[in-house]
Amino acid sequence: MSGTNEIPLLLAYAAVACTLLSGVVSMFAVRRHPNFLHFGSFLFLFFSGAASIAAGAWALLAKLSLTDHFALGLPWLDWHVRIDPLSGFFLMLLGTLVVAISLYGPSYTREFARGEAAQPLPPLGVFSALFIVGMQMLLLADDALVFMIFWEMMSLSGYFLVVYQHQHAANRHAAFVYLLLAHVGALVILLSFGVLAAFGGGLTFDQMRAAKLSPLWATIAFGCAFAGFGTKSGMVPLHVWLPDAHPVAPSHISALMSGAMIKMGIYGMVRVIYDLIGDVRWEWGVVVLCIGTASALLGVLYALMQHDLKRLLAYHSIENIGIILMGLGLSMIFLGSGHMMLGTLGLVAALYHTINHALFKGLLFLGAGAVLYRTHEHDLDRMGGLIHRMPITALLFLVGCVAISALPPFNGFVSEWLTFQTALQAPALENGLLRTMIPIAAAMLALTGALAAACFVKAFGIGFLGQPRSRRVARAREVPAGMLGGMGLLATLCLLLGVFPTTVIEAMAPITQMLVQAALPSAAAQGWMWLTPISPQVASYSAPFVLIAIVAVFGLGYLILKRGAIAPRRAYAWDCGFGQLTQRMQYTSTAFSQPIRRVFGGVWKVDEQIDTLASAGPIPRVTSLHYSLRTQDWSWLKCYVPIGRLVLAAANRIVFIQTGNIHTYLKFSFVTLLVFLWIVS
Amino acid sequence: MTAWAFAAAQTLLFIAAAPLLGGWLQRVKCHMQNRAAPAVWQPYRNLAKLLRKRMLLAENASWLFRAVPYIVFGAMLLAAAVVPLITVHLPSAAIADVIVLVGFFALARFFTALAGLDIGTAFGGMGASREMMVSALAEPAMLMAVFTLSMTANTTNLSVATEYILKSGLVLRPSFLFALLALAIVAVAETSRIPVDNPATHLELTMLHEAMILEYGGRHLALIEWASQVKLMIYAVLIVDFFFPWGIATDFSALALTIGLVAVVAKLMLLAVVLVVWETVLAKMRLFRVPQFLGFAFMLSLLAMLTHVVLETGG
Amino acid sequence: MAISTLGLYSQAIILFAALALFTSFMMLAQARMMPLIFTFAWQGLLLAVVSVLVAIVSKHPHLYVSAALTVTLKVIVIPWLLYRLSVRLNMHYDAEVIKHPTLLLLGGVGLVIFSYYVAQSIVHLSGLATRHTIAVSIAIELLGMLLMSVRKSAVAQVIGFMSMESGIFFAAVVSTYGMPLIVELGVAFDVLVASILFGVFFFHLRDSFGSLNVVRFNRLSEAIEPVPLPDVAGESTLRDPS
Amino acid sequence: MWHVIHQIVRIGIVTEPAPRVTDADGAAIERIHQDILDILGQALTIREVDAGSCNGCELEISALSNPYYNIEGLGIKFVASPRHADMLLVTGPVSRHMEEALRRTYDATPAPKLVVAVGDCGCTGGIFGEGYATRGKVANVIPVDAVVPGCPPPPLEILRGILGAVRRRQGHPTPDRT
Repeated sequence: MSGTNEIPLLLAYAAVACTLLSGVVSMFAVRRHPNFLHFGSFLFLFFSGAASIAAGAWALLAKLSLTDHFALGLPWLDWHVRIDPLSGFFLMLLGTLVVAISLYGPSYTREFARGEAAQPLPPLGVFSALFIVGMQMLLLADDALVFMIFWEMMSLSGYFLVVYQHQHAANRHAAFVYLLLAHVGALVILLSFGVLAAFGGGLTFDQMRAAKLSPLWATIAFGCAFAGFGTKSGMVPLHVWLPDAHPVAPSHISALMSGAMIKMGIYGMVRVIYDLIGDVRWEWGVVVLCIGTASALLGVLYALMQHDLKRLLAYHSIENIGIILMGLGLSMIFLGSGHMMLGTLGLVAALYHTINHALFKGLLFLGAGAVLYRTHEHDLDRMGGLIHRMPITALLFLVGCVAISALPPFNGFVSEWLTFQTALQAPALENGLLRTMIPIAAAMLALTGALAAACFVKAFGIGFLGQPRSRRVARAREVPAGMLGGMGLLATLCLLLGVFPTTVIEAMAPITQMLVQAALPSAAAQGWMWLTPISPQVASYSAPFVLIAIVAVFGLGYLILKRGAIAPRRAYAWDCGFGQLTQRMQYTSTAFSQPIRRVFGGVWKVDEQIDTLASAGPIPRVTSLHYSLRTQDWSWLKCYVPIGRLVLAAANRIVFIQTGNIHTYLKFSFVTLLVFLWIVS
Repeated sequence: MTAWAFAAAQTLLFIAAAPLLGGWLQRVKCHMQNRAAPAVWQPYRNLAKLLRKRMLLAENASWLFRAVPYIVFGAMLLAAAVVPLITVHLPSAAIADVIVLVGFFALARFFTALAGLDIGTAFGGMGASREMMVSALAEPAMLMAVFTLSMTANTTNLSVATEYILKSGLVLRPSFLFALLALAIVAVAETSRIPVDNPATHLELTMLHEAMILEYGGRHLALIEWASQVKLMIYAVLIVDFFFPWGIATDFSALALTIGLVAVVAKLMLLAVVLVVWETVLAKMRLFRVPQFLGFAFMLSLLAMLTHVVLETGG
Repeated sequence: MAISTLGLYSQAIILFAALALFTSFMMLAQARMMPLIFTFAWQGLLLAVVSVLVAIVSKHPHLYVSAALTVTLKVIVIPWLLYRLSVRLNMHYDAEVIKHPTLLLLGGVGLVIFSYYVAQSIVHLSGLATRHTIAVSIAIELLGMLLMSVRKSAVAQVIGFMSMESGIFFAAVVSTYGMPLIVELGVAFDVLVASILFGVFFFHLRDSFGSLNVVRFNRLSEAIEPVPLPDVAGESTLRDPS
Repeated sequence: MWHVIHQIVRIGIVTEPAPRVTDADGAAIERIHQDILDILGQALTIREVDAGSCNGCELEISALSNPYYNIEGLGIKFVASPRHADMLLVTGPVSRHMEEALRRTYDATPAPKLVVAVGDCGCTGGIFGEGYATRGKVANVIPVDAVVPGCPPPPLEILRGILGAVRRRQGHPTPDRT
């Protein structure tokens, strides 16, 4: 190790070390010294995050690709470590979120130190640290062994974080499903690595890159990798764990999970498909595109039916993963049919949306956590009016909503716009069927965007506007500065990434250079203000201009109209003269999404029942009216329940071998032994 | 620089002329109802009056409620800046392409809906919920239709696309026919006109757009109404630009500009007459017929895209 | 070869072909009897126009004859027969309940894509400038079949059948400048006879079932017990689906 | 469709010219138009409040917006929310049930605002007068700028009343009362 080139790697090690230290420190955070967690642990996390940002940025911008190896583990196979632009990019993403939660956490975790939600603190700190270490190390991994070890570490510590508030049975069940699917996914990933390793003759990524795969085996490797990493990133129909697991974890952990953990799946896909397997086939792209579209659409439709804020956000993670996959799929289709530039565009769109989603979903989960912290309410139908009680949180949450609804000039819009632009280049393809299908996928993306906007009008409008629907919400206060800082950081980044897309895309050039040996030369052809992904003639978008114009209109309108105007008078809300409106008269989230529920009827399993109690007597009067609505995700009932039944049936078939008699078992092992000996002989 | 000056001037003209289109629409509609019409500049009088009225806010109106009219107007202003009205290849068209244009509409709608929910009245929530439903169904159809056009012209830049269509002269493109129908339906739905919504209704229960702005008054209302007139004009100009671009100026010479101005005025007046006839012969739909209506629009735009790929590119 | 490079006549052929396809979709979405019949007549007219145009482009005079045939049969005679039938059977104000109209239309779009996919393999066999309309003709056929398979009332079935025939005729016109005249004459008269026979059948159906709702035909089956229908959609009134 | 359009074309514009009962009235109406133009930027918006009327007045008021009287042609229109309104058109002997509603409606209307009481009930309490169920004339509840007597008053009278209120406002604009 020598020379300044090694610095990114050293920084990355420092980041890992800091994370571990934060874990160690938080071990002392027993009931009497909570500050070990609140300050020590999160302080180290801050350093860790900063260090990984620095490492990632350095590796990305300096186009470095450094390797290193330790003689750990088994004697004949070292641990290989590598940092290159791709892992650097994801390290930055992870680091940003870690910094945000390190600002947010100290206040937020006080909730667990005492009060109604009190929990033992050390596990939280330790498992958070392990969780983050897992992610950092799997990004640095340069062989399948290290990758899988830390992938498992991430999954397992994730399990303990999900089940942290284990008093509720729901959380335990959620954690179980999470663990189950995480392991199924890990298994499939292992298969994929197995195929690659078999052809490459070794576990290190370099050998895998060198592997020459026949199209069949390449497709098998792709299928396993896609399924495995897809499980982790929660694509339909492997998403069932996600909406249960993410909401029940502590909010800053939910932010990490939705923001960073599921992105590790994306990282794995890009790493294995683009980097390790190499030559991409367009048929794969079609598969990815179809599943991406399905995930996006179903994700947002399921999200619309939720009234638990964090659950709603979790479903939106599925939607956004879908959008990312659409970008990846388009990129694969174009690369597979030899359009390098368009393939690069798709990849850039996908990666851009990856970091965007990390930012605004982190922000939104932290916002939901802030609401939870003050009101202990996670049901939208019991919130309302928070904009008056928590104005800054409301503003920051609004930024997140606007960004995730893909509205200009925020970041979500840029990446969706890039995806649209990629899809619009479909005429470049030879295959007529693809030329017809891709625009339809684009239309589905449009539908997704519009529905997402509807969903976040619901989330913000019901949650933060109107009148408070419960006493605890009416008494809410603004959250401490630290939490605001954490959210503010992410909100600012949401705006910056929305306003300066050209800079971001140019910064991404090393990644595409490394993966597909191509970049977007014309992205900033007209200067930093004009984003022109393909060519200025074809499409252009000037986010800075949009921002300036809106601000200008705001200022001018304010000056012209407000100048000399009498201060507005406050009066009752117009209630048709009925008398004071109560909070019960407002639209609830269920009511808000009713029209959409009716339009897209078949998508959910809806059971809706209205129980009316009528008083006896000559003229029966309705004395009580109870409305209950339950919408369920078909995929659970249609995919998983049958599988479960199948497994049970199979188990019942072979139950006879379980006699409970020790001798039988001994006989079994004896026979097994004999069989094996016979095989090896 | 002169180009930018022209762009600014055209934008201002656009904003200033929008109420006039509303007035003309009103006039034609009155005549279709066999009644004497108010002056064509009646909308300006309404705006002037509203600007002069004293503001009145609900007790629990938040800062968002007061900010929304400006945001909505700003979004519409930007949208107006990128649509070629009397001349093509303006520099301002590079600010945003047609997808961003849809984004501006979405932005305005998003905040209007939030404003509807802010006061916490039932009508506001109702309007917001319905508006978001309708727009969610209209947006894919709209984008699909414009995708067809932009695939034909291989650009999403409005000015360039208009110029391409202008250059290629009269080509009998079935895709354009279907796209026109789809876009017309979407425009009717998005500008909240019959049969999707009735701009003149007083019945809160039948409102879509109006229900969200029941709480607004004074200059806020003025801004919002003006913005919606601009939106109507933008849709009208889009249809005119894409399907009948003939006459629009291609350089900044005085003659060309005059011709462009006359042409666009004539076309818009004609379009308004068509719209009024349409509104006169149709009745407002039940809310839950609207999805089928928009589904039909989506089908049309799909058909447009397919005919483009199948018949026109010779794939 | 892009459309802008074609001559005006070829462009017109393509345009009218697309319109004919659109009329098929209209029939799919049209719940009422009278408009259904009129839409069918419009489709016939469009096909006639297309064949005239093809005749002009390709100088095949016999196509004028087939165009005239189309006009007389598909635009005048058959619609008139169906109209009179439905008036006599007093069902001309009937409207069916179409379940999930939007899904049905999107299914139709899927069929168009499919027929495009199918046609891709055969277009290169034909050297005509308008050969890509073969996909459209296949689509018209498939849509006619879809119409027959989703509709309940017998009139809609007949119209579906007829529009399938139109699709075949159309395919012949755009791919090989029409079939030999004698074949077309034969087909035309078959169609005519068929429509008359349908007319006769309608009366018998109505007499024996009391309705033209083909769902009622399950009574004919000896295997299953005829179930009292949940919805009598075939002859239901103007109730709308939502 | 064609039928409808044909009918429209056949009928043509039916709006009657400004009513000429006598020269004075006619002149008045003309002048009043001028006043509307001057005061409220020639665009008056009205919110109609039925404070317990028998709906006789409502029938006449709704007649105002038909093509014959065509109040819309004068730039006046009825709106859905008092927030959008400049004038309240109140009918009926204010019943106790509607009293609060009337107050709230008045409160919800931004200044400058006018109130016109329509019908004998609105002006005087009519045959109901003030009783346990009614508060009598509208002026007992909210300040009234103009009254239109009659049971029910014909549309032209109502029109005159509306315009009269606007004219009276011109001289000495009373400040916002709330």
